[in-house]
Amino acid sequence: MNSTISVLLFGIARDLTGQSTVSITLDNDASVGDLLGQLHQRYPSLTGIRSLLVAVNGEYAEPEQRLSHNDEIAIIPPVSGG
Amino acid sequence: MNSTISVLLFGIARDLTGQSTVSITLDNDASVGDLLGQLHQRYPSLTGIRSLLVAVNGEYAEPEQRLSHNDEIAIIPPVSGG
Amino acid sequence: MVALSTDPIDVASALSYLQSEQAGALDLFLGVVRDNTQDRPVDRLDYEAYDRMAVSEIQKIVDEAHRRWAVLRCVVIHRTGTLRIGEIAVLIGVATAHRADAFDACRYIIDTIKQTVPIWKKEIFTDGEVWVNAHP
Amino acid sequence: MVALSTDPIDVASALSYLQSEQAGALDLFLGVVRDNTQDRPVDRLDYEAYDRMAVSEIQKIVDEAHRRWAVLRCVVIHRTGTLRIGEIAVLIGVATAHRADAFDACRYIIDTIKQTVPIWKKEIFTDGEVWVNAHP
Repeated sequence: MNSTISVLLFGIARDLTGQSTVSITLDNDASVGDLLGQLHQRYPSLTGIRSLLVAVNGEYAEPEQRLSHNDEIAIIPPVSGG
Repeated sequence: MNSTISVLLFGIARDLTGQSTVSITLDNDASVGDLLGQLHQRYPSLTGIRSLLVAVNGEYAEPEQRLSHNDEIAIIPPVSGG
Repeated sequence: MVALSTDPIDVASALSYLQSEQAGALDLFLGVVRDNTQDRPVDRLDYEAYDRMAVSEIQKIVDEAHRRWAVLRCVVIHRTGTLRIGEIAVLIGVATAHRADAFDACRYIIDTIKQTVPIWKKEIFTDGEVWVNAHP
Repeated sequence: MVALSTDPIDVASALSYLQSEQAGALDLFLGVVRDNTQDRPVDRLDYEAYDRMAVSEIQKIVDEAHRRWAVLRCVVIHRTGTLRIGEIAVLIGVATAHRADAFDACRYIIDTIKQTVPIWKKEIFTDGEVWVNAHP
């Protein structure tokens, strides 16, 4: 079974995809790493970014972390605040 | 020949002597060290201060520096600004 | 106090927030939009934040500063939106009893904000624009 | 800008003096009268300066900071007279292109002021008074 999750995009990731939110369909036991793989497949231009992290419910997540369809998921390109 | 020079006192040095200016009579070739010696003789309580420096015309002076009667001379107890 | 703000940062109210009878030292750092980056003239900056997470990540940094140093009060305000030259992008204020703690904590906070907080800065030049740090 | 002041220190005007289009970082240090010293409650502080020499010694420190770091603008204001708890005794502000220089220069200036500038502080407690640093 699959589920569709909505992913927030910021900064250069939003500019390169032209979207601030994308819907991604994943297996029910998909991980953060699987999500990044799908995103890169769909938006090859994202590989031009120095690094991409994923936040789940407002916390940085490791690649092996499993995703649930009601998580708030965000793609975090290299930060540059301050 | 002697000359009389006026010496400015600040902080604890002024409190211990009860004066903000004292007149000291010195030989014409007297040094900063000679001045400190005379002051300590006249005001023995000054020895209770951790250190005393002398400024001549607004600059810290070494003990061997010679004094002239028109110098502006000040006694500098340990500083504590900031 | 941790906040993001789309309005100009009010230094005076940050300073009054920092007041404490035990405070002997106060270090205030302001990050300001300057007129050039690597000699390329800057027109303006656009700051974007993942608001909810930016606030919680800054709060983590402030909490860590409280653990490491004897911090009495601390304020961090980060601006978002479009900023012109001379505008304050970030304010960090730390009040402590002794000055070494104020300097160390303030510097730790700004250094760590730049590493972990989901805020992004786009530099807009007269002839182009770039997301800072985004490219290899 | 270097000054002694018998009036309260105006932080806002110091900040506007520090403005520069090249400035990306601004560090502002405030030394404040706190309510105790080594757990002894302080009523007030009396600051006294050898004015002429205090200004020239502070200026030497600022000149050295300009030699060591890429300082764009620098302001030092030291208060004299009687100060109550919460009042600002000294303000040091440094504007630079990059933040490390601002922190380093600001810290150097306050550390060196405390060592060389002829200003004296008397702490007045409810039950006595003492010239700070004066005794062995």
